[in-house]
Amino acid sequence: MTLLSVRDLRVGFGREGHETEVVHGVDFDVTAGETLAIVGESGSGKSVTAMAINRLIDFGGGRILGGRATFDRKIDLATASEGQMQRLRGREIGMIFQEPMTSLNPVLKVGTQIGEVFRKQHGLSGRAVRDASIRALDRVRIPDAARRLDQAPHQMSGGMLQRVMIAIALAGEPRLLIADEPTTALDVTIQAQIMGLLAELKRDTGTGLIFITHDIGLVAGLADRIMVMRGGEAVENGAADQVLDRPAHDYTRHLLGAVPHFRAGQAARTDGARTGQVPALDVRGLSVRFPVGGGFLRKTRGVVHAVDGVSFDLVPGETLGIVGESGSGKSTTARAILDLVRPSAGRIETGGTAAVQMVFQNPNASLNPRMTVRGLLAEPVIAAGQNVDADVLERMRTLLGRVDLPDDLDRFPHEFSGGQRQRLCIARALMLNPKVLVLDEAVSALDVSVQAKVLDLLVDLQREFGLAYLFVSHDMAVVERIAHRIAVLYAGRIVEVGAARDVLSSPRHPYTQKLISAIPSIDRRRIDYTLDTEEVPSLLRPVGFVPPDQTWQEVGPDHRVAKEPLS
Amino acid sequence: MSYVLRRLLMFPVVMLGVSVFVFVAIRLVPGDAITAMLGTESGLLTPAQRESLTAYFGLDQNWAVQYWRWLTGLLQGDLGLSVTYGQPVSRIIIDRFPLTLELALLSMVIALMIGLPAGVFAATRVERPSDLIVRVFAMIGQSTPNFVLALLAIYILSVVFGILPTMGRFVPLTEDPLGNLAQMILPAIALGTAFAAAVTRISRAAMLDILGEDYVRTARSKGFSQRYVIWRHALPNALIPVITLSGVEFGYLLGGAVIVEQIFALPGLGRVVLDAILQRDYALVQGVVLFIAFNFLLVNLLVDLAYAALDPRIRYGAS
Amino acid sequence: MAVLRALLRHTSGQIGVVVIAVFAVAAVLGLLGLTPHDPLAQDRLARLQGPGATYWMGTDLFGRDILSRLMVGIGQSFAVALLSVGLAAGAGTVLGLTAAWFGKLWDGAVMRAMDVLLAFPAILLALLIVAILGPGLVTSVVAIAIVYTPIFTRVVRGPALSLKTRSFVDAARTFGSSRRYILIRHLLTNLVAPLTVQITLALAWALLTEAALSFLGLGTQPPSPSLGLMLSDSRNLMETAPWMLIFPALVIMLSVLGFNLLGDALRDVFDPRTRRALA
Amino acid sequence: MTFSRPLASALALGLAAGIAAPAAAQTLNVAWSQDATGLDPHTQTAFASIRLLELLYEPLVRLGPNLEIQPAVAESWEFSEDATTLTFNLDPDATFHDGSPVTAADVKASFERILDEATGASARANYTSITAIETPDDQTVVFQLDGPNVPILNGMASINAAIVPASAIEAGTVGTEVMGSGPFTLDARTPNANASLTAFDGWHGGDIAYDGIEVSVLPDETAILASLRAGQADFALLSDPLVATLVPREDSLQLNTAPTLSYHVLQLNASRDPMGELAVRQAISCALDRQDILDAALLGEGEVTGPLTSPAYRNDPSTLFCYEQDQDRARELLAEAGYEDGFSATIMAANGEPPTAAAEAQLIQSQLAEVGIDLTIEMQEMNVYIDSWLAGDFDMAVALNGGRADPYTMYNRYWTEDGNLQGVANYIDDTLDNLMQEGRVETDEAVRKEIFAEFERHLAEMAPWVWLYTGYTYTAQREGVDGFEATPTGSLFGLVDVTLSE
Repeated sequence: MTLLSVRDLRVGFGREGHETEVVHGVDFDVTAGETLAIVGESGSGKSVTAMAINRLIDFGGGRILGGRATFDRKIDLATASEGQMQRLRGREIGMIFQEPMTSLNPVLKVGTQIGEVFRKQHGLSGRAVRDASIRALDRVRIPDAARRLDQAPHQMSGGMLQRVMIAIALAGEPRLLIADEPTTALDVTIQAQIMGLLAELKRDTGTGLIFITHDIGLVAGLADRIMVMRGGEAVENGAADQVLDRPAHDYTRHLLGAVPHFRAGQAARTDGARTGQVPALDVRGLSVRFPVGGGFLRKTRGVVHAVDGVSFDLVPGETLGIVGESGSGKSTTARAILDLVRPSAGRIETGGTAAVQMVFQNPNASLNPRMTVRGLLAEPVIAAGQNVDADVLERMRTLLGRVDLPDDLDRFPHEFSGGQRQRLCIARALMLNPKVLVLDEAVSALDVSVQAKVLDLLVDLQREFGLAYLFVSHDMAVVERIAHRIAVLYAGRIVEVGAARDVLSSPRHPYTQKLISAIPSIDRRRIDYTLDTEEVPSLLRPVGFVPPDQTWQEVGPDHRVAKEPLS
Repeated sequence: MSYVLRRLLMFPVVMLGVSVFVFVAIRLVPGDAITAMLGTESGLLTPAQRESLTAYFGLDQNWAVQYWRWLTGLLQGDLGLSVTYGQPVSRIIIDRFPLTLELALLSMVIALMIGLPAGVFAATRVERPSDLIVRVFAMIGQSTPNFVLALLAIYILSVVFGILPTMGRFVPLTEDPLGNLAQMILPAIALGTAFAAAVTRISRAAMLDILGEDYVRTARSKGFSQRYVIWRHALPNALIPVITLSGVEFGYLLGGAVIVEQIFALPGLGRVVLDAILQRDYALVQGVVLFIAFNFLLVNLLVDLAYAALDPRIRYGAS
Repeated sequence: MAVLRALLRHTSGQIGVVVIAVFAVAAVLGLLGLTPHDPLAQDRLARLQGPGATYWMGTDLFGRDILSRLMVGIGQSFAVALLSVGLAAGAGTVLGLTAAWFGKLWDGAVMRAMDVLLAFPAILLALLIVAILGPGLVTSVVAIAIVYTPIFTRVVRGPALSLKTRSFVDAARTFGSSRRYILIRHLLTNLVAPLTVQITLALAWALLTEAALSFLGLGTQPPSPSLGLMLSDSRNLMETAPWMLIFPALVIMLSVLGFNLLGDALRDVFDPRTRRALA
Repeated sequence: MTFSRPLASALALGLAAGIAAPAAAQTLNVAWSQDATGLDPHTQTAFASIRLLELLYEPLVRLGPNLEIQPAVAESWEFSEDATTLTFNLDPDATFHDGSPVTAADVKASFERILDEATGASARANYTSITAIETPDDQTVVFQLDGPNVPILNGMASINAAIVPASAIEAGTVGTEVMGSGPFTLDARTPNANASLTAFDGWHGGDIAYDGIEVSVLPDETAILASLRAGQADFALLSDPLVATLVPREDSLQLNTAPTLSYHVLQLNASRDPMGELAVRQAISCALDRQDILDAALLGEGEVTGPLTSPAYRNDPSTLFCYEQDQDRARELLAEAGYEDGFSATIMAANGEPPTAAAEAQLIQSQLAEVGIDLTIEMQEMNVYIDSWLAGDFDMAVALNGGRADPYTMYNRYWTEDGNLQGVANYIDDTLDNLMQEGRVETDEAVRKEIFAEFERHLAEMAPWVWLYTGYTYTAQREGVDGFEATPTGSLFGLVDVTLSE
């Protein structure tokens, strides 16, 4: 029986009477126990549609302009009063949000924020509330639930917080659950755990689920129906297999084709071959350690071994992908090479100071908002002591052209899109003809379709200028498209390294295998996720701890695996 | 509680800084206690008389000796003798501080009781008439000098109503609560108005930010009413900036008390300093200024404790 | 420029700009001497005269025109406010910036020194400074500047600390940009927004303090008119000549109100979230 | 006592309902703006201190309402023929607050304390002519003088010559504990805030019609006026004419004005040119319109007088040099001295001391500008002003100097060869010195009056200073308070005869 049927939904923002319409007439249905995935890039109106259903947009300055949203064939959510909506929210319609770290009240204990739902929806009180809360946390597989109740949100990891959010959403036993990009902010292994949890809960409780995401690969394993949205309209809506295998709309085809999807090695690059040149970058035994708890009058409590004896080299024209989850030390490694972080041990050989340049993750933060393009591009030249003369300006114009940006030196960063700004950063990095470019999560902040364009640009630049790339990322699909060789980083150490095709198609280290298996892909449908709750190990070691030496096992011409078990 | 421990350690360092600063500052002021006390008649003193008076006032030793003796005395709780009052400074502080403290606290209570609800109310009715009215009043409150307010209050009350709070004598709360309130309510309003305006604006701005936060949206998604969301989720977070403001503002209250006590003729500590500087009563100025600074730092420490109590991120530090 | 256009769309911004403009014109006219009457000329026949045809805002104890004296008074009070806040902003920015950038020892020293100054209630600190340097215009400027420097230091240090961690500063480090270049081109240019807001609010506060100091007889000296002095002169004449109190009080309140409104509007204009609503 | 009048309406501010005055203790509530700066009668000079101490201590003799010498601790007194010995017979009933009798030994110990330089007694200069003090018996004291000295009797009438118990002098508690023989005892005091006095029933001067005095120190004179109106204060002292003239507006309040001895003066510094030129000083004297300054600065509350201000010696000022404004003569005199296009100088004044100082400075500035003298005003904080004043470091200074009943004790410090404030006067000539010495020794009142009249004419003519006017001392009282008689010295001793009919 249809739980929710939405007909010609129109939503707009702005002052009474002259709103700007953002969702232009969307129709879809959700039946009990079924999962509807709404897929679209940012600005497609997917989140607004979701928030219109439980009328939370009313608090965000938006309004439903037209259409109907009949819930349980009884009540039209579009025209219900706030009082009616308050009775529905939490009891009938639950919701999970994207950023678990900010979705819980920082000053209230986790137990309070769960308990208040039981108190309101089920009228429980005293001991009963605490017991119900503990049961709710157990159900979402949070270990040691009782102790967790008294903790504050900031003491828990992103993955665990998202589990709490799910527990809260399900506490009211809603018949419809809306999940707005619940795993986007999480690491891929944690993401897999959350997807598994959602799948299991859906089976047990039979709730209807609306799953909103920008990653079409992700929904393949979970969705029964998929609706693709673009520019506030539903361009395609059908059964999951039908939409994935026989997409009717070319935008869906674009999402499936152009956007990088993990192909377990088939899409790896084949143009690079190590011909024994002199390495452009040679890193030997790099370690970075941070003392914790030190300072005035108190001895250090311990030392975080962020990076523990990492070695690799990089020949011109070659891209080494460094892959790992948050806390693996990949960013610290990149920053240590640029001396943004002081290494504790190890040698870094580069061909001269200006040889290595860096491109950062967030294009907005890496460009000074108050500087014009001319100022931005001129900075490296000024820093190197040269003055900005005619041929420097000429070089600026050629580089802008090369990265496909308008030749206007007087614009400010906020006048460019995200993708354009990242290309501007690349142009800036190339001002001093570096040999090596360190790219720290350079495309993860961009929209999926923009990511593809930037990656292709990078490959062209690499071929033209013979640049060596150190490409750091958590997104295996992106790394597969650009890396010649891949090094997998876990708890500050390289556990497997080698040619991209070999590492991805036949991973030999247990962690690499687990990592690759957790990556969503279009090919795998309705998988039953194996549930585990393993957390990233803490890198805090006692003072004076010396990590054991690594021993390697050669498993292929250019493919090595570390023997030590996961510490 | 590493955060609070660090704050506690800073306490003596700053107090030492304040003691040196006030010791030097008051001695840089031209003229000395003798001319202050005897006025033009001090011209009639014979050299021998002037010498004995200088010794009496302890003005003959060099600064280092004076400072060292004062500091060592300080550590044993002896703030020295006030020449103009003929009493130990500590006794003067004990007599006069309750009034200033009550004035400051009463102003703070008034400010918070008016400011906080007004701010929250305005934040929930953004751009609607009531929001505008609250903002205009807050703006006017913050732009009116407290001494103009005090002057007008006295003028209106004494001329139009013919009644006035007791002047010149402090009616302690313990003795006569009604009389005390009647005496303190007006000066507290004069002093507290600017503070109330500041609280209104800070709490309104804080509430506006918080209502846009994710966790408020989560609370709404649980089906809670706007009132519950505000009281249970938004307000505890809004208190944090308000409490921080109260810490800093308390310093201004102690300062503002100087003028309000002067106009309402209240024998508080604020006025003592004003007279003491005019009289060049070194021990008294040093003792009272140090005491006021001590209170200011103490209040700020309490603010930090409240801060830690309210915000677990501070209490447990980064996990 | 963009900020000005956005400011003029902001309601309190409009009022603030108009009020300040009116007072600024009056101040300039006053300082240039273009006042309806000579502010110092004593008209023996018109002593303590209420507002009337010749003297629109009445006369004071010596028969001097209150309107003219107010115009000069605003000029002086604005001058004191601008100078003192300028000094405080300059010192505060240098201290705050260097404290944020070098951190550890220097940061600790600067912040503790600021704590010492902040531990003094503002009026007391001003009293001591004025007692040392003797009353007068320059002293008021110095007193207010010293009192306000700690506040500017904190207003600059906070954002500077967070800017230091932004990627464009990391990027600048990777190019090898000099420390001075980074401090000025990256940190300082992005501190303009919070600084401007604090400067306008400080101007409002400086006007109040200058009036308070003159009220206690420590500010600018007779016969040059200052708002605070005119206010304290009117204290004992409240009943016989109420206009001597009302007009200066109104001018102080309105000018302070103007700056507060301006400060509020600037805060909204500079805050990216609200700017989109205005743009 | 919070409010003495019950409130008619419930006030928006929620002020408490009035509580009727407790009928038991009949207390006189007094308010003034400046509090005593110390309690040692021998060293205190501030007017506010003397006013309070006059109620607690007693000198040998005191000045009556029109400044005639009246008995106090001493019942009677007499000079020897050659006026070199002065004998006092003490009143046998005179006792200190602890009941112990006032004996000749106490008088001797008190004067020895005053003469001892270590005490730092500021009025010591008036008694240096005492060579020996004899105490033939408990009731008589004989002072041997180094020469005829009529004014010393006047000197004895000052609280700076108060009689304190010899025991207190040994114990060194004179400055901290009040043990006097005056009409009131001091029960409690919070400096610069309040004080409570109780009538001393054992006072030899007679009984007091009420039980005690509650003093409130209200620094802001508008607050004093407000407390009078609100019935919080029954009796008040005012110094600012701008406030005092508002008292009569309230029918339940009565204002008493009495001319004071202290004189408003524009001090010129004759040691600096151009003030060194007699013609320039005279020009300044002629350029000023004294009555106009009085009308503007003090709302006319005072009288234009010459240098002598005590009623017994005062003369008609119009007979003195240039007491009518004569701008042409002033310009002639300036031209005569070679300053036809004037000159510029600075004029200093103390902030708020007296309250009208700033106004007077601005009026003088504008009047002298009319004859081409360009003055810049330097307002200074009181202590800084006093330092510069004592050092004579000024071109011109606006001042309010204290007056004395006897012209000699009033001016010997300035206008005698060895006066200790010669550095402030910056002018001396033989005529002035001779007249002062003659006045000192002359015992015949009429002849003394003529000597000092001549002294006054000469001073006005030489114009080292330009005397302006004397103001009034103001006291205000509510209906039901009567019997108070003000004196030119501003003393509050008149409170002794006050009766409360409430």
